[in-house]
Amino acid sequence: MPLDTSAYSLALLRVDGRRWNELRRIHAQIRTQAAADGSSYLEMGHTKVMCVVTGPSEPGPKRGGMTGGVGGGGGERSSTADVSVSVVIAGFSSVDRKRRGRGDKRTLELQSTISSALAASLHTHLHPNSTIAISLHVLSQDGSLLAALINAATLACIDAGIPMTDYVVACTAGSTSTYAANDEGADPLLDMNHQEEQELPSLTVATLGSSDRVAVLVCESRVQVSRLEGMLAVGVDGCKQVREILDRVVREKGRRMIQEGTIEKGMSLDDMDID
Amino acid sequence: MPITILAPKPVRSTHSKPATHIRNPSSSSIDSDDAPGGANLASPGPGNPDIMDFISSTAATRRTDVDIVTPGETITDDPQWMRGHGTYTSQPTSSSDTLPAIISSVAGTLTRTNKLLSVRPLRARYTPEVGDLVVGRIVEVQAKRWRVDVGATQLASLPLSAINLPGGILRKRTETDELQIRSFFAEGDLLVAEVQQLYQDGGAGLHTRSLKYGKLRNGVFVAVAGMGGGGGVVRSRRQVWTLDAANGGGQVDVILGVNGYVWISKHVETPETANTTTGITNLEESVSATMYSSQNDQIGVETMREIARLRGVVTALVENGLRVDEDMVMRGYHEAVEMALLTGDADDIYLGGEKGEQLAAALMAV
Amino acid sequence: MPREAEPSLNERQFVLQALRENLRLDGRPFDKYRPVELIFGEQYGVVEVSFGKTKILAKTSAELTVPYVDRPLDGIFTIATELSPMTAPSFEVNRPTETEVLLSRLLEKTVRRSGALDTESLCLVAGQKCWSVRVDVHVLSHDGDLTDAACLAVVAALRHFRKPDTSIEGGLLTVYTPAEREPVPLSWLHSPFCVTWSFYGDQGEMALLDATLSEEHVRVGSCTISMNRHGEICQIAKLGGTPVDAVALLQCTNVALVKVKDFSAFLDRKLAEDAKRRDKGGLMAELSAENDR
Amino acid sequence: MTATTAPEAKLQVLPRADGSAKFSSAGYTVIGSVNGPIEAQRRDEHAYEAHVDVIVRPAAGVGGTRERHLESILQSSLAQLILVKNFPRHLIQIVLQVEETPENDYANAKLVQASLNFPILPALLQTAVLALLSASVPMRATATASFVAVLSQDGTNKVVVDPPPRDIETARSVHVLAFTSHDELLLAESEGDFTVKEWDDVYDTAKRICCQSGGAKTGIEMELDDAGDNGLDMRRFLRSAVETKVEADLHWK
Amino acid sequence: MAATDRIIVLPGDTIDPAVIPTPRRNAIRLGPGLRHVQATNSIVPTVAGQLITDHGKGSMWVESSTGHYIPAISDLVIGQITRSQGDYYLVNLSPYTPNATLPHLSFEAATKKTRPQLNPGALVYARVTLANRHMDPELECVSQTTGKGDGLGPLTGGMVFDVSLGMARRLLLSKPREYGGVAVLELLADEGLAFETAVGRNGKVWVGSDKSEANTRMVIAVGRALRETDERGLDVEAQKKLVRRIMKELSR
Repeated sequence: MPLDTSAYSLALLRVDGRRWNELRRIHAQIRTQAAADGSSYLEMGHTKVMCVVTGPSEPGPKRGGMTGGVGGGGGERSSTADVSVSVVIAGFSSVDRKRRGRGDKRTLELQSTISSALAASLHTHLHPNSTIAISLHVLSQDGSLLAALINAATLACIDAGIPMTDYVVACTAGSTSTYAANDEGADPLLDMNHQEEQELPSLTVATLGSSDRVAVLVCESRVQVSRLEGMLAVGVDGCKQVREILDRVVREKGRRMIQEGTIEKGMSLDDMDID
Repeated sequence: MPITILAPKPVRSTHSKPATHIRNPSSSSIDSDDAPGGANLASPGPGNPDIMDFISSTAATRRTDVDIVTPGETITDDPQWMRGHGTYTSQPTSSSDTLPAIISSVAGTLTRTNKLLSVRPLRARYTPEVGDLVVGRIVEVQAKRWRVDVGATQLASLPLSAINLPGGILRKRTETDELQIRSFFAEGDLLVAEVQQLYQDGGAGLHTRSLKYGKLRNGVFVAVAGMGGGGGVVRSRRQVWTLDAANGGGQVDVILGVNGYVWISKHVETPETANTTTGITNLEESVSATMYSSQNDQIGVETMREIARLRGVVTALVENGLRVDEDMVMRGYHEAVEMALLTGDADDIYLGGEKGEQLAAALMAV
Repeated sequence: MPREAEPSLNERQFVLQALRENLRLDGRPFDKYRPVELIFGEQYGVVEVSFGKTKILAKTSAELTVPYVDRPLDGIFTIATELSPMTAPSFEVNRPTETEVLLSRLLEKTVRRSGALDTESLCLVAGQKCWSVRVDVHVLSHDGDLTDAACLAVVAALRHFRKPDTSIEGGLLTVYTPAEREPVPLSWLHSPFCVTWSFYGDQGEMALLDATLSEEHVRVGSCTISMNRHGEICQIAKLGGTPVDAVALLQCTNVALVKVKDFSAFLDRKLAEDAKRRDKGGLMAELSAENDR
Repeated sequence: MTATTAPEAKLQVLPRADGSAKFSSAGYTVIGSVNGPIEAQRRDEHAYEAHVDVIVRPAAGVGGTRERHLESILQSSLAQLILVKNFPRHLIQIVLQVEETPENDYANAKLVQASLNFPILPALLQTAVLALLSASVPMRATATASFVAVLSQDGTNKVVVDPPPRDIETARSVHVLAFTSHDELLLAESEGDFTVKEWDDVYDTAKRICCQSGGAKTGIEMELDDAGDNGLDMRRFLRSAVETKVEADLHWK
Repeated sequence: MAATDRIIVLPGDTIDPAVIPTPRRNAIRLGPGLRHVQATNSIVPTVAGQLITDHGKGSMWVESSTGHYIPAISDLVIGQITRSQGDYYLVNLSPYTPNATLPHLSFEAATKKTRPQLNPGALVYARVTLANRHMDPELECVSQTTGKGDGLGPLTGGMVFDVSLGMARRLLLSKPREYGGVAVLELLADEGLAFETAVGRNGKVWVGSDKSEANTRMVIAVGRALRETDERGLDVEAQKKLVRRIMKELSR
């Protein structure tokens, strides 16, 4: 099969005109749903997802079925909040318009991954006996789906005011080498689109804030082990960039809320350092 | 172990790859935070120039905007401060930072009480405090208490012992009361109550042992954001007041629950206000008759209209990011009445969309 | 629903304390597997693998069927992992738990998506007839590290399996019974193995291989790395959990490669032993040549 | 594989189950686990007796109606043996995993719909009984089972025990009979075309296999003077399998 | 003991009347694994195991060492607190079984104010006071008569190891070495190791130690010694060898 991406070696430009270390355009908003506790909308290139967070709240007497929750809920009172994630992939989000049922294992795996990744950063111990329900909707897919979902979920949790250690930010990285070719000269690539994901080895990395600590590492393609280090390094660096971008979105929203007088202005430490 | 990621080796040796020259030499080490090569972004697409504006200004430093702190941001590593809500201290386990720093765990504004630093989130669920006036909804009836949704992270509880029983404040609680617990409050009932105590796990205990509190009827419920942060209802001097509605609407009560739940209802003369001279026994008897009734009184069309208008004012305030307190609601209400008069139709109570923005703009201008 | 027993506070604290002192309850070093046993069944394609008290049975089967419409040139290959109450009473029939879904996805990615089995070779007549190869994974006893044990069992069962021989002459497909012609092995391309690390500590700074069930209960995260002995990563899955330093993850991968080579050599040896045992009349000479691949 | 292999059994093969057994006979290998008495789910809870849950899982493919049918037969038989009244509101869960079934070298069986029906029933029952013994679940008695077919050969009908799979397909009728250790008929399932006389023959044959030791003696080990040239004596087999296990467990006594 | 002395019974076997003890004064006491069938007035085993008769005490039972733990009155057990409900702790004794109840005040010198506050997951050493097929078991951590704990109560620190029911029974015999053939604990103590144990009839052994130094290693060693003795069915001689090996490993 001839690879479209094979043209890379000629101009060092990728199919969509990016260089090896370029992210696609990230557009993000928080507070998109007035009625929700927290919400966000995020685009990474043409991958578009939205997220609504409900909670932390205590479920009423009727305990519904939980999906992808960490920690056994059951009827027992738990000492930490449950993070339950549901991912709905719209049929129109991809070209093949494949419908995914409720029991689709790939979706269940996504849910479980997002739940477990966020639960490690969220301060769930502050909200015993409660549930944080994260509901994600995929509107359009063009690669880096898991990364977009994690980023959107993080933003929505911040919007909901749920305490967390740091942002959980994610992006993808790939390599221009195919698994068969053990060529030393392959370049790592940042932020894979759908076409690149189909043809080249890639992985999804999520880090805790701008640290080098990896919360999620998912690689689903065959690749030489020697490529991993480069891909991981590019991915971790990409996460740092994503964090900057998301952080700006949050700050901008906060600044606007202060301007509008919705919330009171805070103080700076400089004012305090006097004593 | 120092936490550093090895930069990918120069991905292609310069000899084998003539095209390398297009790369900034400094960008070959992509792990450095400030390397311009690390921050390359795709050219902005169409639309959303405002977002793109600040994205492209990547070089802007974070520390300059002191207004907002975000999760993971170090507030200070000065040991003189103590950490409050919305912050955590870094574990000094990792060798890199030996000083335990205070780090924000939410996005919000920094506040300080003496040596205590806390971050008020931009928005969060209501966090109860003792003395708060709240509006709540019964979600579960247990043997000796009700579980009440007050918009907090956990359900509040209202013990049977913390309500006024029909037949007098001094009456003793009996087992019969336990058996007919549903005759006081059943699932779905709305009530106004005060936070009496906070439990260890953060849940609130309520009471309604005052004639001000109790079951709600004759009105409409609105849920907006409450005192967790981020607009909506704020704690103020007065959460409950009665106003004379325009257009012959009679008197209307407004209850702004600190938790962001709002109740707007027709004002009903309670014996307390109607006849203050009545003896205490008399009063109690008349209270018991209506106290736990779930039946609405007759409400005139004019009153209903004005209640709806007030509701519109509250939602318009929230939609446009304005505070909800007595002053804002009253000014908003008068503004809305006047806006309706201008259009020549006093019955026009719709305050959504553009009209809401218009209202907000008028309020902001004053 | 019967609840899975949670470890007591004493156990949690003790296991963690021991790990901090570089000790495991069964006295193993952090990077050592429990004794691995692999027994082939009487029939081809049946194998029982045990890692200590974890026991897995895998059975391969094949039947003739029609290829999928969208993939007329490919045979069908499925891996079925259903955890029954035999594994633990908390697993119910027909109600997949998270453990089951993740196990099934990992095997799918490791063995099927990595192209270990040449599915094109399973196709007999394009768009009309193909083999449907199925591996059923039965967890007989669960004492941790299901993934690694199940992966070894699946790969072993597939490599051990023989499907009936076929021939096409003049458009006529003949499937020979075992009595007519010796069954033939599957066309196998590479052997991937899973290596699962479990992480402990606030920063996930301690990493164990082949955690037992009680160790799995107290871990803060895990990472499954699938590779073949040529150093090709087939899949990596660190699905959330406490963040772990990136450099440490790279080290985990390097150790994993060593373990994968061990698994690979171990399986080759077991297959050769089994072939020798079955080789009564020298018929198997050609087949063992296949095994050496 | 030949069908005349002697039965083999091993108890306590699964370290994490309350009781377990692996049993192979006539080309069938079944592994069984027993957990219980444990808490029953609300929907299975019975106020006065334990719920006996039997799950049969095929080696390959998903369980279907055949397995459900086998489960219901086994469930009602085993509930007769277990002292269910001892554990009200509890559950005794028996999972039977088929490991191997005899292969017919002369046909390519449809594996997803493996011919898994009556011929496997004795192996399943025997495994279940052994696993229950291994789990020390209180029982009224033990049970033994056999599979008998009536074959039509050269115009005469012949009663054959555990025939090879090839013959089962051509058999006129097949029967599964199980007896308790009190010589009571516990289970009788028949399929095919047969006369009452034939059934009586089948009954005698099966009874000889299942109850050869005659009336249950005391636990004192029986001498090896059984003249049974048939060799197949399920009751003695069961006893020796269990004795091996008990002796190993109580080596310290 | 010679093999011929063994009477191994299976459920439903007829017991030779000769071996049934005939106490002069009172009725025979039937232990676990036996039942009396009214219809035939006979004693019938219900589980597989070795029939033990004690002519002196007029009792008989079937010794078996496997299966799921079934609570019996006055058994000493190690339970895990599931949660607190009302005035009781709910305690789990074995996996997948209904919780037993343990009153908050059933501890030595416990009053409303001084009672131990136990979190979910904490371990207690307790005695079964009620075991009944129709009711959930009840426990106590204090003797009703003396008001003393006698070693019962919360177990702090240490580690709990799972052993077979038979092993737990052997360890609880009055002289484990002589009657139960298990000497590892004694042997390890003779070697100078200082540790505490609590044996639960429900197949759990808690091993703890006061010494903070190197105690983790030692507790692990004790636990492994117990498990190996149990799983591999070691006799006293083999246990001696095992202890020598473990001591050598520890000194390293």
